[in-house]
Amino acid sequence: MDDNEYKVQIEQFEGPLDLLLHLIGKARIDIEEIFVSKVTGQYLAYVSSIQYLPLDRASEFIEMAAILVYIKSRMILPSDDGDDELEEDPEQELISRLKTYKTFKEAAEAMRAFEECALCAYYKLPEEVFDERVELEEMSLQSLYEAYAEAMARIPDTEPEHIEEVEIRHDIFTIKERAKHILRAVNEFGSATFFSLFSDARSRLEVAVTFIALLELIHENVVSIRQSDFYEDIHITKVSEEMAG
Amino acid sequence: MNDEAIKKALESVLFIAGDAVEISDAAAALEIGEQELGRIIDDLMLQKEESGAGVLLKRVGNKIQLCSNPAYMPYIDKTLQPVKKTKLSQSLLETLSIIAYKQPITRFEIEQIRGVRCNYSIAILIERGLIDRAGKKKTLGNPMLYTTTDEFLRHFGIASLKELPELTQG
Amino acid sequence: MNDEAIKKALESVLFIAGDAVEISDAAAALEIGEQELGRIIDDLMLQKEESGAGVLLKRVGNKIQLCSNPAYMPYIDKTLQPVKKTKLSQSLLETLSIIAYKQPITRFEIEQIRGVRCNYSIAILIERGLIDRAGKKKTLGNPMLYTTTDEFLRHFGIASLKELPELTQG
Repeated sequence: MDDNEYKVQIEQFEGPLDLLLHLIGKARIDIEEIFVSKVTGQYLAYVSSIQYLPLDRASEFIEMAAILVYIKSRMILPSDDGDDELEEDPEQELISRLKTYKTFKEAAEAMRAFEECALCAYYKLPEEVFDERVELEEMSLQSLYEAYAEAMARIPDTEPEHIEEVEIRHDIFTIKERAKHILRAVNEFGSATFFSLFSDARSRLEVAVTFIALLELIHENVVSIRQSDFYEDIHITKVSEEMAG
Repeated sequence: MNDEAIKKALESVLFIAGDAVEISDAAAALEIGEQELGRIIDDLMLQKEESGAGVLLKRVGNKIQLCSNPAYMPYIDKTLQPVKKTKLSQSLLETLSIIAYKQPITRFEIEQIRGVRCNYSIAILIERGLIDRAGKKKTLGNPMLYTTTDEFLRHFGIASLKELPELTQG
Repeated sequence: MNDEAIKKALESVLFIAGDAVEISDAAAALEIGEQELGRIIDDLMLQKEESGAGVLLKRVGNKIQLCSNPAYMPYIDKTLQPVKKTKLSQSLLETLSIIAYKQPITRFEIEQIRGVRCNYSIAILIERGLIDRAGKKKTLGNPMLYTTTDEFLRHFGIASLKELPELTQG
């Protein structure tokens, strides 16, 4: 075998155990017989091609080679009696590892069959996500009561007068007066913007009356309005005398 | 394939498609004539409709599509709609408490008590079903009146508004 | 609702869900006991399997999900050209099989069995959702433990780990 052949072959194995199993299978022997067969020698021959493998993968194969060489050396050298029985038998340990690995390799093969079948079934995408449904957590009557008590405690004693005050203001704004206000603003700069008319408004009533006054002025063709785009400010200009005439 | 097998294969295709599939495309894939498939589709539609199946078949122009049977919509919502549990914020609770004790009440009156604008809290409380509009006050501007709902009673675990704790005048 | 109506409602829910639905969630929505629903599910699964329905019902752990009947795959492929899930590489499958049978298991224990480093396969398997981290082992260094996921069950078309092929002792 030349080096290239080793390279191609060793790359297809998942690791040293996979390669050993392959060699055992090819030699048609039982895992137990690995050390009395040519398999370990073949393994070492394969591993000699390892210069073509990435270092991290290569180290795993080389580590196993070291184990195999160590086991072989132990078989050749006469053993010290007693000592051996205490330490783990590396031979038996490797055989047991090979058996375990073989078990899972076979399980993986069986799972491959499951996978192939399952890949023929398709799943459907979920439909659009639903909006969240908001659910209120239970709340105590006590908390409701406390919130109310707190709100009531904050009310100033002068509450009735306060409301009356608002009603008195009622007469301050008249359409006539507000129309004058608008015309003053328009005359000052030649035009005025809609929002500026309300910038100093002190109450909702004032806003309402100013707005009605503006509509009145448009209706009487005293001013005209123009808006460049949706939601833009509205420009109010005075209608010139000739056009108005 | 016989008609029944075609129906099953068609369902399988439509299930994965999700969207509508051109009848002509389906016919080509199932290796039968478009007209024949049309007849089988009509048959399958009727079959599903009549049996009240969970998933129905619909024609959309020259396309067909599976859709869930509207009859089972409530179960779909219940199983799949995510539920978010929330508490009422302090400001919502305060607005609600004022409505509970002072109902029927206008927004202006609530705002007078709270000292802040309440459009937002009122809108949220209506959306949550805790308060409702209850006619207009016969006063200037006819403002809207608000009252609490049955859902409000349920939520606070009381049978009637009489069970609200009395306010001790301070 | 009787059993037949529950089956239909369930199909409707699962059709819209697409994804796997917790049996407990479905039971709550359908207002029946989980055990009873379990029995109905088994019945429906068998019914669909035996009739060779276009859409089958699968259990995935404690969830259920609809999937197309593999028998009609060619028609789906012809009509829709769906994106195919890819087969796992040999090295991913080996790593995964060890995790499947020995879970919860640490990376070191996997590497002991495979005789090769497994960082990369574990990272890929996690990324594909086939395994997950499941706490740390109470041993020196507190290494991470790994277990398989529901996606693992789905990938191999099994309802639970009990359906994995039995290990043959070599």
